[in-house]
Amino acid sequence: MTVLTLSKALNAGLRKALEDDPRVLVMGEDVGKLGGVFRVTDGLQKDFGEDRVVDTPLAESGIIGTAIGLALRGYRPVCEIQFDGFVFPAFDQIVSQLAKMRLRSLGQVTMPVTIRIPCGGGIGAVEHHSESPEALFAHTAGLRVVACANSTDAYAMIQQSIRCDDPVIFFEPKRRYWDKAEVDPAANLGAALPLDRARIVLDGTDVTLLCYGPMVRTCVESAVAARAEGRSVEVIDLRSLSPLDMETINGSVRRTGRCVVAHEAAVTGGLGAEIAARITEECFYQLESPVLRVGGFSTPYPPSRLEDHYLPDLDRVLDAVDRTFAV
Amino acid sequence: MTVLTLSKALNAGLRKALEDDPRVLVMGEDVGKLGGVFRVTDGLQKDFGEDRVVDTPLAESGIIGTAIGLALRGYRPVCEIQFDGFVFPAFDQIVSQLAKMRLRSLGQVTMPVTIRIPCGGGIGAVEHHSESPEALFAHTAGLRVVACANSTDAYAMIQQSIRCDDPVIFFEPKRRYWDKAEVDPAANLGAALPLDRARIVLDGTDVTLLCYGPMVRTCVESAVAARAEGRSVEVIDLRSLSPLDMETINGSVRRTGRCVVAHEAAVTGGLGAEIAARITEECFYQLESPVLRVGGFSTPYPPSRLEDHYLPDLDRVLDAVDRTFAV
Amino acid sequence: MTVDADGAVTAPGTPAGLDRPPGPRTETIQLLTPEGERVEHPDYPLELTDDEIKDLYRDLVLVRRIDTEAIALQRQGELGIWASLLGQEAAQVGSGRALGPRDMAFPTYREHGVAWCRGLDPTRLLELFRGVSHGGWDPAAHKFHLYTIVIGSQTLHATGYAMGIQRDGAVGEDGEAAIVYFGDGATSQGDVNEAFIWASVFNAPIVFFCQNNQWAISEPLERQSRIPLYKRASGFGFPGLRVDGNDVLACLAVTRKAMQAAREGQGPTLIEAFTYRMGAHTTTDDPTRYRLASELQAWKLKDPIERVKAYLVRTGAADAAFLEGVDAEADDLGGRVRQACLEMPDPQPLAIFENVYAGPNALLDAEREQYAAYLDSFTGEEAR
Amino acid sequence: MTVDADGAVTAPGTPAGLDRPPGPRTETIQLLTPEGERVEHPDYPLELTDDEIKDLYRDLVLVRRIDTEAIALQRQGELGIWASLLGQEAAQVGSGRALGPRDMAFPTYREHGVAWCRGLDPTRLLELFRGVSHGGWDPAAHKFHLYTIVIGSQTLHATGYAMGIQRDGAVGEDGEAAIVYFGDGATSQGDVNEAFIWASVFNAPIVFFCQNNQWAISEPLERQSRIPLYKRASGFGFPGLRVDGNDVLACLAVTRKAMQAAREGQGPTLIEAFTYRMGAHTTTDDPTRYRLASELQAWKLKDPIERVKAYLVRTGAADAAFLEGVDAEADDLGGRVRQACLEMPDPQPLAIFENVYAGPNALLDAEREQYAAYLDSFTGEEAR
Ligand SMILES: Cc1ncc(C[n+]2csc(CCOP(=O)(O)OP(=O)(O)O)c2C)c(N)n1
Ligand SMILES: Cc1ncc(C[n+]2csc(CCOP(=O)(O)OP(=O)(O)O)c2C)c(N)n1
Ligand SMILES: [Mg+2]
Ligand SMILES: [Mg+2]
Repeated sequence: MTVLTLSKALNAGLRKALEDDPRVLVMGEDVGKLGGVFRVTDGLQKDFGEDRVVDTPLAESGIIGTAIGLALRGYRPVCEIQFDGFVFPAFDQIVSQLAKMRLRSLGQVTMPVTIRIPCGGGIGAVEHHSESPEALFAHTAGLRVVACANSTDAYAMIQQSIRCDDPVIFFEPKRRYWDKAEVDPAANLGAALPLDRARIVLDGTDVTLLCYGPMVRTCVESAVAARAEGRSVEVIDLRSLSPLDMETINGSVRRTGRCVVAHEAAVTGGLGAEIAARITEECFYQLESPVLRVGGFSTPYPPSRLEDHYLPDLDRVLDAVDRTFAV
Repeated sequence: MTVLTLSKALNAGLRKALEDDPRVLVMGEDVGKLGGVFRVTDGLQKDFGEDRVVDTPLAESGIIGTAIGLALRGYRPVCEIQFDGFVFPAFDQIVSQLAKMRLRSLGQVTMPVTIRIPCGGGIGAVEHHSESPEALFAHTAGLRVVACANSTDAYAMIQQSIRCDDPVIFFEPKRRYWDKAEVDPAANLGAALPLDRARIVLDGTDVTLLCYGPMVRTCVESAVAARAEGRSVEVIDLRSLSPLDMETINGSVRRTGRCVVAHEAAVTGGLGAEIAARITEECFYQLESPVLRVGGFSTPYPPSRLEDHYLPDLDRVLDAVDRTFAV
Repeated sequence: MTVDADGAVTAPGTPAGLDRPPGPRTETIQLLTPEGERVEHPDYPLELTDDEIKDLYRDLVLVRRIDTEAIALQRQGELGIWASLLGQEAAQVGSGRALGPRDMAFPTYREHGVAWCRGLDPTRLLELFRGVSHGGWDPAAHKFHLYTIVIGSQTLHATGYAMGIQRDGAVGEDGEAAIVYFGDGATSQGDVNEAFIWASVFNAPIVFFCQNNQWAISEPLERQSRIPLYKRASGFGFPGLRVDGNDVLACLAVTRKAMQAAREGQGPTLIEAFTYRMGAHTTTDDPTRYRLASELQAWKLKDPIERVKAYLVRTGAADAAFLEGVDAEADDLGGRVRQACLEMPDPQPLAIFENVYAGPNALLDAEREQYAAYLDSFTGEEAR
Repeated sequence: MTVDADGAVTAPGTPAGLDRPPGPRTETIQLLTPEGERVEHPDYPLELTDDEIKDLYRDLVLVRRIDTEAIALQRQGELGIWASLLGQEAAQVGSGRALGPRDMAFPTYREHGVAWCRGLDPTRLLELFRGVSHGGWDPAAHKFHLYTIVIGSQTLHATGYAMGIQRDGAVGEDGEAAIVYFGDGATSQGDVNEAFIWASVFNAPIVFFCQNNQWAISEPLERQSRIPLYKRASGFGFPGLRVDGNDVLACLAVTRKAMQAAREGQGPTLIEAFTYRMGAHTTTDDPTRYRLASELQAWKLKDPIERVKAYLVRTGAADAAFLEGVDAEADDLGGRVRQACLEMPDPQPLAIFENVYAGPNALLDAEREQYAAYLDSFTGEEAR
């Protein structure tokens, strides 16, 4: 057991994957000597060489497109998109090629490509550096979409994603890169929670609070605050955004009868919509009140001096939780 | 009054817009001599010249990127994306540039760009020619998203979109291009239903059926069939997908207490999720049963010999309607 | 011999601009004239036996026959659409026959001739156009990737594959290489230019084979470039050349040399095969709306098959029996393609849910179950 | 005079390949040597009065001072980030001063020097870096577009704008043109190459001004191209040239000529300004991780300001009073920038909902109301 920041945990997970399988490659802008702008790939090129940790031209479509080709040749590329807002030049390669190649080949082609995307706001950055595009990928069949929220999961999930034979969009919570938690490098990956399962991070009985990525910490803090007010909030870290672990989600909501979904992305058309709609379809008669959503406004991500208003914080989450009781 | 196919109605609307305002341009692949693969721009280049009806290089990012530049110079470009599946190379320019330019300039820059996208399946086409990507755009703040379902609306809505000072993603229901309806070229555009309003196309009292684009005809047919079985279905053509006309939607659902949303796109993460979540939030206590969604499966659009299974048809819509009563 | 390009599309000369001397005239590599005369090119010596040339002729005829049959099948409603290669047989057979068994080819949607050279059963091509699958063959089996419809995307896949060849240490004397096919229109896509950049920066073992058939649906070449396309490569720092795309010998020789250079580690080459799309863009297209019949007539005189036939007949390498034999074989093949098409079963409805993911997916599995139950609710057996 | 490029990055020579003669050595246009000697170039005669050169010197110094102040402000937590132009002043001022009032410039995020030449108040630049707005100035007011952060996107906007100039009939003797700025890294983006295609196909009045500062964050030029970047243009059929980007006179002269050509209808030109990013990529970057101090030292000898100063002093065009005067003016400007930054008000929370749409939007309006009520539920006044 060792305590690592989320960024270092990812680094350790990538290192392990590179060691375990010579077919694993890391590629992206500035992933080599610089170690990535968040240092997630720090030191990897030095140890695994320029052929396995590939500094690429500045072209995201190129990164994903060539990763597809490398996968066709039997490699398992792990692509870094430098910031969430820069995944869009690669959107076509992701949704029309990467996601569809298996079906196009009737299962004869496997696309074990992992796309790491540092995502979300809260770091005082300029435009395009604080986006949360997960809903776009969760609406795209053929992709798996996951989000890690802490070092422990980050270490296991990045390795699971790389081992997964499906393309995985791997969201990393930018503003939690420096949060620390325990990581057990000796643990058997097979013993880890499967990649497609959600985790109940805080038990509760009154209301279910669903979240993922950077919002997990916020939601846990909200739940702790709510507890002080006598309200028992169950917090679930979804981890897998596509597919959703409806078993865990529904199980909780059926017990509590109330639910709030929180994410940074705009509420309108966000993942919360899918989650709310699905819960409502599947648990309608157990619901005491409508599933509420709390998240970004229906506006572009604002300049950083306003981001504290845009991002759902402890108070806004609590407000939503309260509203599920305000019948 | 004249009876036109939807394709011809769009052509007439574009012609009118080109006549009314010298700043209107039409641009895209094959829009000139060929008149577009669906003939929507037929004859326009001949009459308005190559400078106003611009055959472009084969590059969608280029089409939208240069349209943005033309808009900065005061033009009102109407871009054609040849098929739904080919909008993705332009995705970055649409979501990171077009949608955000107004905010970036604090309102000093206006982006009156219309992006026409023939969408949806049902025409026996090969891969990438039957996509329904509307949810991706409806999740993007700064864009307006509309879908026309018939000639009458097509004629008015294309002109309204071109006159709109916001960027508009304009979906055209491919498999309905040859459907006919009345168009009144003499009518005052100001008298038309505003671009952001839904329309009740069939009154009903038992259940609300929400749809748009190609599904409107299917849903009307389903409603007619349901009526024969004694069930009164109210059919609403949403027309505006972003923003949603919640006033009209909620008004209907509050009356009927039941609701089904139908679209061709995959249900998972589709626009139906947003609609269902929102209705549930706003009408929870008037709902007799959960809002149900009927649409594509969580798979890529299948080869055409299977598309009749993928696309929600009269029976699948009716099945969903029935299920809202099966309490 | 080096001949001046005399196609319908010519270089518009040096654009007005700063400080640029007028460039040299476009040079097109040719080894067999439209009249069927064998000519030499100093850089592309090609030694072929008569039998080898006869084999190429056979390829050309058979490939055209597949195409003709497919068009007919589409007209009869058996295929949803077909993208004809008419006129481009030499470019495809010439380049396709230049590949070794370990080279990997990445096609567009029109490379039926290359598919043939790779040994893929032509009936497999029909699945996509009939709407039975989105492709469905195993790219590894014949080292022939799936058809790619989104223009230009495959150029990056091929480049990545070539980078994989490098990482496998398979560059060198006995090396492998990739070849990627694309059209003149595709050269305008960002992806294709990014592929040029990646290939040159990494010196990847790849040949970019552009079939300039002078049209991208209704758009003439002038909408994509104001200079000959092969010159694009120079801006990225690797060689580009133009070959007579209707000359199977030249296409073979040029591709062979470029592939060998790639295999040996000399990096990418762009080959522009200057040819002509003699048919419609696809069976749904109507080219009379945008181009003149005279253009087509002019190109008929440069037919890729006729010139080989003329050569074989003039030199006495082939007699009537041989030619008839090939035609008979073509008819057989046409019949086989037709029959396979007619017999092709529709996929089962629940196939929609297959091959989306490698592993189980709870959500999709639930959808499959629901839909199966829904189908059963009708007539049980029949619908499924 | 034409000098060989002697920067850290040189052309790797002709790549191994087919049929390509070795290219000529890279030529860099220079009018003022690093030592401050005025040299002539036959194609770029430049007649400037001493006062005009002094004005350029002043621009360079002031622009650097803005940059220095902004870096300091960032260090003190007043700006979230800053992208320094250190070392690139000559490229920006030289090209910026070549523009006419009706020309339109499209910057990246680093063109503070161009902004200065366009007359935009430098304090407006800080809004973006402080996080107060995403830009916020009116592009039309100074014919200077908003900063664009997504690499390369603006090249298409500029090209479209130039197509608008054509449609306005504003090409010709008294014509207008667009200029677009981008970096060496940007040349790898699909968008930039598509812009090259569109500009050449439509012969648009545009100058592509690439500041090759030899780094894209940590990636050296070799990751983007294996030949000098200016040669890229030849592949698209328009002229490209390399200028000493640290030579303000040469940058002025080549940009003037290219802009004039564009205005007159001669179409696009690519200018590669060969320079060096002397600072970090942005204030959050640590270049010691990826490049040697010696490289920076070598480039310090080519400082864009020092050589003008040397020239002015040697020729006696400027005396100490002048130089001191400029320094004093720079300090004033620095102070003004600092003060404006410190006084810059934070936007109101409800500004989040403004300027998203031109017209009313029922959904957003409802959100605004809800959030206003939510804020009021706390302390009323204070939060809002
Ligand atoms: C990204 C994208 N945009 C548009 C299309 C529609 N489309 C199909 S083929 C074609 C023309 C292609 O021209 P070219 O590259 O010259 O190839 P050719 O068809 O002539 O072989 C177009 C525009 C597409 N398939 N993909
Ligand atoms: C599409 C995109 N990808 C990645 C980034 C992150 N990024 C910002 S600046 C930069 C390097 C740009 O290099 P260059 O074009 O040479 O310009 P310079 O910063 O040197 O002026 C990168 C990778 C971005 N802004 N946009
Ligand atoms: Mg073509
Ligand atoms: Mg740079």
